[in-house]
Amino acid sequence: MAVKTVIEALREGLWEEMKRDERVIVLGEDIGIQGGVFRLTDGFVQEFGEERVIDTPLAESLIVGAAIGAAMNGLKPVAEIQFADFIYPAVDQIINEAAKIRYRSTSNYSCPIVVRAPYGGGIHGGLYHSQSLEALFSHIAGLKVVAPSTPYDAKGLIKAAVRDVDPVIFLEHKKTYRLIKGEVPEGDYVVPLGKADVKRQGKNITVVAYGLMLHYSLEAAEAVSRDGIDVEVVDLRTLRPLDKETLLSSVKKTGKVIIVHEDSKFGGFGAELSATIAEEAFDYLDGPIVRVTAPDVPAMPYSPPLEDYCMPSPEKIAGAIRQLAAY
Amino acid sequence: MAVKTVIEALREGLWEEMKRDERVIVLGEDIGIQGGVFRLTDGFVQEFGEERVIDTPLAESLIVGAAIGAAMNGLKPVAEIQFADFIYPAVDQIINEAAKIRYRSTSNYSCPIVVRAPYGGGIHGGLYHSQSLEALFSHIAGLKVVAPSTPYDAKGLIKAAVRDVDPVIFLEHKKTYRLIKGEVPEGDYVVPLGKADVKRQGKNITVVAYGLMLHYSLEAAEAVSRDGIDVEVVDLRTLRPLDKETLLSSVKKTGKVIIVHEDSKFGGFGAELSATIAEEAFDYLDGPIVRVTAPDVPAMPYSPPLEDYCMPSPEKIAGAIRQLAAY
Amino acid sequence: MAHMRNKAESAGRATKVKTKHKELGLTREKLLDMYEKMLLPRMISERMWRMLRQGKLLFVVSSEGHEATGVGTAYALNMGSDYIVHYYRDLSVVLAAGMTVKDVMLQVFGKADDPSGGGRELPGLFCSSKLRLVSTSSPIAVQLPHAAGIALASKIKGEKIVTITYFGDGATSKGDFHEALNFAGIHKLPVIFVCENNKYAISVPQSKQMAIENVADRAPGYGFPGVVVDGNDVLEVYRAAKEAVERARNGLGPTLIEAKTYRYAPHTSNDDGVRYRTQEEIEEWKKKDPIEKFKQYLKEHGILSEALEKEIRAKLEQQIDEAVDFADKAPLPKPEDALTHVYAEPRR
Amino acid sequence: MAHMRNKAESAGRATKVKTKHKELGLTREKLLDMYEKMLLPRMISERMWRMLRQGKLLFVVSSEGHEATGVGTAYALNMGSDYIVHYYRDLSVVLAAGMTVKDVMLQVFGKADDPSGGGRELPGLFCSSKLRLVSTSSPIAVQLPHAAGIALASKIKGEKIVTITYFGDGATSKGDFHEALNFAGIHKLPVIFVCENNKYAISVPQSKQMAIENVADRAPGYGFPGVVVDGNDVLEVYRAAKEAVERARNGLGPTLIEAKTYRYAPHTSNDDGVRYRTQEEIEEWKKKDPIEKFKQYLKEHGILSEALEKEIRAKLEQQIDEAVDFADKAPLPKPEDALTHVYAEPRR
Ligand SMILES: Cc1ncc(C[n+]2csc(CCOP(=O)(O)OP(=O)(O)O)c2C)c(N)n1
Ligand SMILES: Cc1ncc(C[n+]2csc(CCOP(=O)(O)OP(=O)(O)O)c2C)c(N)n1
Ligand SMILES: [Mg+2]
Ligand SMILES: [Mg+2]
Repeated sequence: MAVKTVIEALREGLWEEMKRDERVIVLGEDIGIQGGVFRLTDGFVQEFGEERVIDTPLAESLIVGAAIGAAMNGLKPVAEIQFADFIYPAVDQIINEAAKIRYRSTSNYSCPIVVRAPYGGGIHGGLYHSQSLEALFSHIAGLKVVAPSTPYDAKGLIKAAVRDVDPVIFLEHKKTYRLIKGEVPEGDYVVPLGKADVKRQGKNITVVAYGLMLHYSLEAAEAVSRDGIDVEVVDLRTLRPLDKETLLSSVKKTGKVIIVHEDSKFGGFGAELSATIAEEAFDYLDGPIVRVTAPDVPAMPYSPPLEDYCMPSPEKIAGAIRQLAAY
Repeated sequence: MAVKTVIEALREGLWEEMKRDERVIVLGEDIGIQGGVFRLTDGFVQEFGEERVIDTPLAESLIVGAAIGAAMNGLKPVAEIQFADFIYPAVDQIINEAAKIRYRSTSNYSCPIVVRAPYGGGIHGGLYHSQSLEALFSHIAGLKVVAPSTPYDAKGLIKAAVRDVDPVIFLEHKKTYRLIKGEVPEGDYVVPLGKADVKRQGKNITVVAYGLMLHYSLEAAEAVSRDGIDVEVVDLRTLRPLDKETLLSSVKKTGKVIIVHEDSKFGGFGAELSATIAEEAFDYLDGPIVRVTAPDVPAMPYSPPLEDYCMPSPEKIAGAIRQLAAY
Repeated sequence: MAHMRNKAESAGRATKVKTKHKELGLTREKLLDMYEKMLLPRMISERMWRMLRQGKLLFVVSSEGHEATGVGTAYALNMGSDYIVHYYRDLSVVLAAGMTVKDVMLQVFGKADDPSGGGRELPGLFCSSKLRLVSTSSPIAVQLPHAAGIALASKIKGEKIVTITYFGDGATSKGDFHEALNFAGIHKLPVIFVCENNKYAISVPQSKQMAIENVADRAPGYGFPGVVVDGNDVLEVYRAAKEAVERARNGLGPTLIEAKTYRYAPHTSNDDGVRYRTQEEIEEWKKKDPIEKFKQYLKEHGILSEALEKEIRAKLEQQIDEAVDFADKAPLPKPEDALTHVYAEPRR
Repeated sequence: MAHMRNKAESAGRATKVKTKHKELGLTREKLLDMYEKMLLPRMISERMWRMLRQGKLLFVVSSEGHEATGVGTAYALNMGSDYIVHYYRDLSVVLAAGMTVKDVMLQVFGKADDPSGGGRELPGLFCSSKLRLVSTSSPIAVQLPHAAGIALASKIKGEKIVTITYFGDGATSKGDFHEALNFAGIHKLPVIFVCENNKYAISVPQSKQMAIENVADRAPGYGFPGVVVDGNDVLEVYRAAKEAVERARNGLGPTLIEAKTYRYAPHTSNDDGVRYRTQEEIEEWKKKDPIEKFKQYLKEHGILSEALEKEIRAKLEQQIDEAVDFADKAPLPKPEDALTHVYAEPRR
């Protein structure tokens, strides 16, 4: 198997889906001749033409709104938001429209769109090129929310998202794009939505993560294993619908859990994970449910010392693991 | 003291603030001659004139964006979003701008706006006139989020919000507007932001709520008291910054907690309450942290049986209390 | 220029009034059908207000005054293949598109068998995949990007299908209006934007919504024509819509049609509608009632008689009676039905 | 009409070229000051690219090509009392507004003493309450409603203060552009909208952004004038801005100024800038370099000599050297400073 980066895997998955199904179109800012600011759609317009690879005006609400319309008329649009930080103007279209079309019409219409958005920090992007937005979307019934961490999952999940018949918010951690490499099979395979994956088996403590933080958590697990702490690392992969079974059975096994995300803490996605566990696995818990997250500031600042302070790191995760293990 | 409704109390508070400080302006759809679709600003344009009571075009992003600009130029704008469901087009202005102006400019500029939004269901409003949006905003550092439940608090909190030097999202449960009555002092007083209030003392179980659900929780507490269950009811009043002290000390006292809100469950505001408790009061817990909420559907449907099914009720809350008490 | 047709030209046409429908290719049958489809929503609206007062309905949004705008545009379409994206003021469009009175009544009563969505949406928002009547919602202007996207898909698929979308004057202030028209202009999409300008967004008059006289004047900024039309004259509306549909179907791109009209009733049953408009203004507009105007035309041309008018009214009255009776007796949704259709049901 | 000044008129003006600055009331000192303020951002930008290659900077966004647009508009303002709402392409505006080179360098280096925000924002986004340079951000077009709101407040307070805001061609596609201009038109706000049309939104050419030739043609749809101006001719920009500022200050409402210009460098240091523009196009525009053009004018009028030019450059070079040195040595923020300024600090 070839070793690929996350962005290569995503590009390959999306390319194959466009080959497979001519109803798939992509639209967004700079995705044509520029190939996207991250080059994920490099070569797409040359292969699939300007009708299926649409450079839109700078208008996020329109990008998603037009995708919704095209989806109601039988296409399978994959909309790119250049940075997740710029998705807010489209949240009305995503939350009030895409998420509710099937529900309000009792399936007279459905809205099979994918909205891809590069998110996350640690890349000197400052306040407006580093944000994590999974809490916002994973709260919304009617949406599915995906956040892959490895190249293998990235390719399989983007294919599953394109084939899904409901709206999917597909969050790609931009720092993983070129940093994370892994084996990716040639050709077609799918990683189903709604299934978490235990990326490391362990029996003392469960660490739950996704995206870049999955890799930092694995590093931390490795570090503390030298102290004899045996950590299980659960990669959620899909945040909504949540794979409660995998999550809860890991927690029930270890009795201790640390939730890691890069977004700020208060009301972040980790809150729901914690609440689910506190409600459904309370009797199995041997300690508080701990969250390792960014501090509660409006966004991640640009200057490196400030950015570093905000980003959870393998060291911070390892510290939390050691502390909880000693509880 | 005069007995007033929630909407009368809010109107009085806002009126007094406009009298007190001529920098206060109000802007929004239909707030002038119409006095607002709920009549909260009835008579305002006659008293304060069209310069300070501005009927805007139908454009939520502009309403908040212009308020931000006016605030940066020394005014104290109170923006009305006609229904909270229609605030999504303004979330970019609220989250990316209002919440971050002080932070990104290290207080070169600040953004003292109030955004008022009637929210909540149970009024046959259907999918787009019933939504609860506190989860979205309370996640955002830089914002304050307020949700009063009684006329007394409503007047005192709106005054505190107007006087605050940072952006405040002020969520008014529209069903409480005319349903809930209570004593409201004449003249000036303030209920400080960031302080919860124990609305009923009890020792067996803590119920945490806000808005309309506070009243349903009090009803439920009354009902179960006949079964000998002594319930403490905490009214959060401000959701961000959260009064952790009041919350945690109640939980530490009772050892059992039920969180009630009208919004759907997964990733709702209750998740953060649960997570805070699971992290900071774990050792005091005698049972799972239970949430009573709407089911995980995109929004509350119109037809009465469907709406009733979605709304938490005193009966459902009482049921949950009995079950947890028996744990 | 913004206006394809100015006042002088319309006045010119008025002299040709006798041959107008022939010039437009409309037969006697078609004209009577149009008349019926204008009368029906008016009569349904009146019935709904009555039922509201009787406590049989919880909420009413009605379309009295907008009938010529709705019917004149809808009749320019190929029904069942063209896409219709309406808003809550469009009962006449919805009926013209083929919704039955029963379907309408099931919707406004919020009954289980409401084909638009099982009682989930507020009364006044309809949909049918069969009729290509697109699912729409309460938030203003969100449907405009959808219409552009539907038209984009038709263009990509190479189908000669047109999309029409409706909205009020209030909607023109929103970002989505701008973004949708701009996109449609760039790609010369087969889409028609119909602004039903009734001078108010609830209570806010046009002068507080925009600094210009005609919404249509914005079309040149998007690179396609804008037309102002008397929204109370069904034949003039039809003429403008037909031209726009032809342009769209022939790949010449979008048109913005601004139909000047008036809503007679309050905004909804939650509005008393008295603070922001004078009684005189309402009376002034009642003199221009689109149904009266069309009736006059039909009588002048010997197409409608008093007797026929009576007959039509009686027929519609009966249809409404039956539909109300049917919908009234139909079952409400089961509470736990609230949980369905969040996602596609898993295949079995 | 959209254009206050068409090509024929500008051509006509060209014959009066000798007296242009006098006609505009600009003294020799002022002209040299303007020239310096155009040269300075150019030289700073060049230095930033060099520092990027040396690994001294992490990110660069620069304004080469936009200097006439920035300086021509900014010099029409009352500095220190009028409000300036810029975007990232406006280093020339920011310097004209009174930011020092040191302040700029502290910002782009992300240092603790960066007066714009202690290193929090990406390089290129400045602010100063003292200079009335408003805090702005990366998302496109969000600042337009702010500018309208600032102008609204000035109007309400009865102050004769003008607000100017800047944005690119890309920004005109966004809803916030539409909503802000519409609102400004309704209330005749004292605000000037300056579109720096450099033909591209990153890689997306104007033809994929709008179906029209001139952004300024949208202004009539908002009820106020739109002006197209050669954005590389600082005196023509100044003329248009002065007229707009006067209009605004006298209560006559907004103006939309479209300055046609070009960015010479890639979008930012994350863009290679080669896929979407031809080398010929870039060269063509380099012939119209706004600094060269102004230099020519100043030389023709005996205001600038080679010797003076050299002197100015040397002075600026030294300023930049000193500022870079200063900023380079300045301390970075302390990590935990990230926690401050989320809310107002409690009064002590
Ligand atoms: C985004 C949004 N904001 C506010 C509302 C509340 N609202 C409902 S209808 C309406 C006025 C709409 O006016 P217009 O577009 O002219 O349509 P009309 O009702 O006059 O036909 C308003 C403000 C809404 N539905 N959506
Ligand atoms: C809302 C939003 N969407 C996307 C981006 C990413 N982005 C940054 S600059 C830019 C192009 C802006 O073009 P234009 O307005 O013409 O300004 P220019 O850079 O050409 O001066 C884009 C798409 C953004 N910053 N904000
Ligand atoms: Mg209207
Ligand atoms: Mg540009």
